[in-house]
Amino acid sequence: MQQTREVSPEMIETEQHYREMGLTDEEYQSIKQILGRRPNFTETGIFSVMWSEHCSYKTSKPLLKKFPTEGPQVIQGPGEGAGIVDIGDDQGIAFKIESHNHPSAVEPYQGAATGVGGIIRDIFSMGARPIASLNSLRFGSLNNPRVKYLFDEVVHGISGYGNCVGVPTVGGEVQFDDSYEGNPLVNAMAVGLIDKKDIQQGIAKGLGNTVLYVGSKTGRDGIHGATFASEDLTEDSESRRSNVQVGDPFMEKLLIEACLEAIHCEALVGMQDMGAAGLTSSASEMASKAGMGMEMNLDLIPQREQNMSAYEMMLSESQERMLLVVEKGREQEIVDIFKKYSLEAVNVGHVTDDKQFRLLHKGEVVCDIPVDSLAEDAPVYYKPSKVPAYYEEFQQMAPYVPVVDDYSAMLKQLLQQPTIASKEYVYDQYDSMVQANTVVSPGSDAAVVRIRDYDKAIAMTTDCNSRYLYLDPFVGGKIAVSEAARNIYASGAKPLAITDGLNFGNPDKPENFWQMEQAVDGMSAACLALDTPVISGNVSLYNESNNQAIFPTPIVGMVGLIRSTKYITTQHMKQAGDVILVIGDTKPEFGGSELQNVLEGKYFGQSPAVDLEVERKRGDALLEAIEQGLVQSAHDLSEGGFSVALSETLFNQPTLGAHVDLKGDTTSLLFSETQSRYVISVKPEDVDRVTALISDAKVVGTVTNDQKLVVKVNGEKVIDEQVKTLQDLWKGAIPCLLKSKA
Amino acid sequence: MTKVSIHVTLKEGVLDPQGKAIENSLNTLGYDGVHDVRVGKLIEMFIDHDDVEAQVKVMCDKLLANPVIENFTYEIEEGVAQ
Amino acid sequence: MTKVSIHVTLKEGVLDPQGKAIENSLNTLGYDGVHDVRVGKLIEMFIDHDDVEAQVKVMCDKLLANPVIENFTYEIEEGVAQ
Amino acid sequence: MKFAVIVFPGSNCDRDMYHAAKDALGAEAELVWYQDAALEGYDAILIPGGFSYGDYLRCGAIASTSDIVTSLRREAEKGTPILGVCNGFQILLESGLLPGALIRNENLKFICHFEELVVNNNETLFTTDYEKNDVISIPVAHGEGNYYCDDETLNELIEHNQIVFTYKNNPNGSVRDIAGIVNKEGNVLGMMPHPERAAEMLLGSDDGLKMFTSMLKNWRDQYATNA
Ligand SMILES: Nc1ncnc2c1ncn2[C@@H]1O[C@H](COP(=O)(O)OP(=O)(O)O)[C@@H](O)[C@H]1O
Ligand SMILES: [Mg+2]
Repeated sequence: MQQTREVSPEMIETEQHYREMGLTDEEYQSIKQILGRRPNFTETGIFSVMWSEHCSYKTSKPLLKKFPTEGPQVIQGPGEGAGIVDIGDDQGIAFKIESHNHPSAVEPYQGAATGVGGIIRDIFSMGARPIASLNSLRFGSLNNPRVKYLFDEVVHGISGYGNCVGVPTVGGEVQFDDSYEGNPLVNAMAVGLIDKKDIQQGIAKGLGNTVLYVGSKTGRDGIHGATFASEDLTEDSESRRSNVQVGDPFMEKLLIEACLEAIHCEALVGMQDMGAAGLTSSASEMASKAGMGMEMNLDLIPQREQNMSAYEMMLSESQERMLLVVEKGREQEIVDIFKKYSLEAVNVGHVTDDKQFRLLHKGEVVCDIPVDSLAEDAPVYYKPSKVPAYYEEFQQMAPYVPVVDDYSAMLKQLLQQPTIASKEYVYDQYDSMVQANTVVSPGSDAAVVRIRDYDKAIAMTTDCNSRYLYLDPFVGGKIAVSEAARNIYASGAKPLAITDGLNFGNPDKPENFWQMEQAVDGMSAACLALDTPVISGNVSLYNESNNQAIFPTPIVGMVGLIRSTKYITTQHMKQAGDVILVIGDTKPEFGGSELQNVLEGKYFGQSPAVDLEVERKRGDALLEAIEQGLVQSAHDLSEGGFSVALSETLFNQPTLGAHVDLKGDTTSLLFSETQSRYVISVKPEDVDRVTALISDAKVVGTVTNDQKLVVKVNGEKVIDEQVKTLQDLWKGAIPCLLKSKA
Repeated sequence: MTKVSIHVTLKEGVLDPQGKAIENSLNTLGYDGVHDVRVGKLIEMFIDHDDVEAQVKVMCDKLLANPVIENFTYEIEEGVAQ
Repeated sequence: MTKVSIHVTLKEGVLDPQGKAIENSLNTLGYDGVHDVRVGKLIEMFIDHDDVEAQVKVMCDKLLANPVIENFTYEIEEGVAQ
Repeated sequence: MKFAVIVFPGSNCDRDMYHAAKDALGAEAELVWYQDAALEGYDAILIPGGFSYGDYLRCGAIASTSDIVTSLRREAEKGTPILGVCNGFQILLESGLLPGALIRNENLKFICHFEELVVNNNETLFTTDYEKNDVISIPVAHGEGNYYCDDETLNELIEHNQIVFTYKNNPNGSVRDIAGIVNKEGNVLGMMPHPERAAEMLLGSDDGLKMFTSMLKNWRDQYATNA
């Protein structure tokens, strides 16, 4: 039986074992000062996880402070399991994004599955019913067999977990770039619906109140711990054991139903899921937030394995567990609710008023720490930052001028780029319709879910083009938020707020930290301009492989409100005879573009520019036109530019085609990635009203019924293709890459 | 032609939600002496090869078992003709 | 306490998409002597009971195998103590 | 008319089914937790989709051993209309109320999208509002919807006109493109596609609603006859 070998407090200090747990010399010294003595083994472990970046945000905190987090629509800002925005009728929408990058790199199926499970728990621990989830994925090149395996298993894991818990997976994004080769990104976002009066907090109020443990038993899952922490392992025992966290979506489904029943019981005081650092973080945060302390008896913790130590129990990341605080004397009411679902709610401790986090195990006090030192008072670092040399070089470059000779061939090539190609292979594996509220399933700009019993709906999207952020993290940060907003506007919704998933490299490298700073500044500016405050988020650092950081990837998850289901708009053309308009001028902007990738195999130069005022004005004008019933379809222009966007509006509409007539530089008109543009279609009789509302909308062509895409520039036909031909290439690209032998 | 049976099982310490659900269900049905149920895979195949054992090992390592969470054992039935 | 291993396999004639997929990928990986791959379940458990064999049979009939598509066999390891 | 929607641990289309019966059809409906084993007093029983018991072991297997299935059998014998969708279909097969089995989709993946179905038999309690050979658009969402039975069973199904729905473009490999079957007596129908997800145009199709209206009409007719 493998067990953790514990080292004495003296040895932890003299042999500097705390370093192996991830604590610095200074941090160890300040722990000694806080306690007035040396921490024992369990306490050192507890400090190490609570002071890790994941729990304490010690390096990102100063940056996160810059985000605008307030607005009349914000009911709950950052700080709880999830943020909540107001959607009227005394209802709120709770949402948050979370990364599971490193677990997914090791065991992609379980890593992705437990990522979905974790973020869903954040939602229902607020008292909200999860009504949708999305995922934002980044991988290396699909030509690499390991990447194919990661991609397939991640998608399989999301599908396996999300489908089983009965939360529709309604949208997301998948992008491929070499920088993610050894370090894929798996970010999952969950969205929940809540009646304002039901909002819960993760708070341990009330002296003497009872702490209940609910859900799966605690095993040695996810304790990677320090190398010395395991007994000398024979090779055999090493190969027989594994600490990988495995998800149990069935258990999660039971927890969802039971917890959402429990919130209506007045005996419930507070509830929090056990996420990273499991029992340690949930318990200490709940106590700290309430200004109280907590005492737990670890002998009472339901355990899956034998002889678990206090250290192991407190650091375990076993999934599907919740911690509840309940009024003393009324435990039975809660216990009975869980019993209905065959779940045990176990009394493991109580709330104290001495602000200490105290743990008993086998009759001994194994931990006695001031609780605030674990949560609110964890250290904060201001890291040095430095402008990277590559950035200065890129800024000096002359604008990149691509040369394209066969426009049709280029369009076809672009449609087959895995980042642009249809993601049907992915989302067909997700149950996108369970709960019977999904109005717009994956395949349009934003996903739309109606709110039952009301004539309203919400739109959701995740976006981040990290190539622009690599070229210019400040502008790229602005674009990430703007692009999300564009998708929300195009679906007929008013943008409400965002959640951010900050995925970066090692922040100890000043160049990486500079990228973080710039990206956050850019995002903040856009959030202010677009009136979409940040209400929740997640930080994942140290995403590197071969000592090379990933592209800065701050994923934006945005939610918007569609004020009537009549306004729901999709990207697809609707009817022959409709007039096609483009909103916004096109400039020759190719830095970070898909065209640059195809022609050069890398990204360099300057990212496209974005004017936030224009962005907001156009979005609002488009929404106004939609709400006046004037818009048949709307699609934003992104990777690949106008030609790709126009093609996408025709896909899956088997009878339609489009003829457009443009004037200017062909390569720019077709492939430039100038920001803040949309392609829309309107009925002929509405064109004047639309151009009056949207001042920079210009007529470019008409929807036809010849099933062809025909583009003329300066009077010359540059593209003339069957839509079916384009669609087959676009749909077939990813399945084809997966099948091909590398 | 040799018949090979491969057993793929979860490593110790890995949660087996399926095994747990089956155990609960068996207990509910009244078989209460049943415990520690674990579910694995049984992969059977026929192989034409000179060195079946070497081949089976490689196949398990590369494809049939996931070394991060699974172990495997195999049985080779000598001289089986289908 | 007795350890029991139950093998649940698909009946002959029942299509096994998983077995076929594994066979294809093994063949693609170059193991071309591999054929007739079938995937079944291996259910392991411990039982405290006087008549383990009788109990195992009933459990298989009632729950663990679906007679429409599956067969089962079992092995009982006498006198195993964990 | 009063519908029961049975809820097992892990059911996840129970509310969808409930809303289809209650809101889209306008009938009475109640969610019945699997431990409240009484099924008397309902005019029809709906077994919803989802992942009862996590789909562990085999889809529907563990649910089919619960006590409520005993009541379900009794109702089936009495002639009460019973509709099992997706996981509900799997439970009906595992409990022997319908013949055959469902195995993993041929491509080994979960699939979720609209499929076109052909109404092969419009003479059941559940399908009289359709025309024979109607093509209807209803979503599928399953990983194990590949219907299997031996030749003898298949011949019987054909002989007794028990194949109610077939896929126009078979998405999962099922025998004879089978999407849904009914028992010989005609009161127990199981199908993989989800009619409850196609009960309003806002969600893309209301082709599934006719299953509910058929049940209602046939119940009224029977009620009129008995009265
Ligand atoms: N991982 C995924 N999960 C679910 N849906 C996805 C995923 N990736 C892409 N999609 C869907 O495919 C469609 C196209 O995605 P994308 O090209 O990223 O759109 P856009 O450029 O408008 O943001 C969207 O509807 C999106 O939700
Ligand atoms: Mg878009």
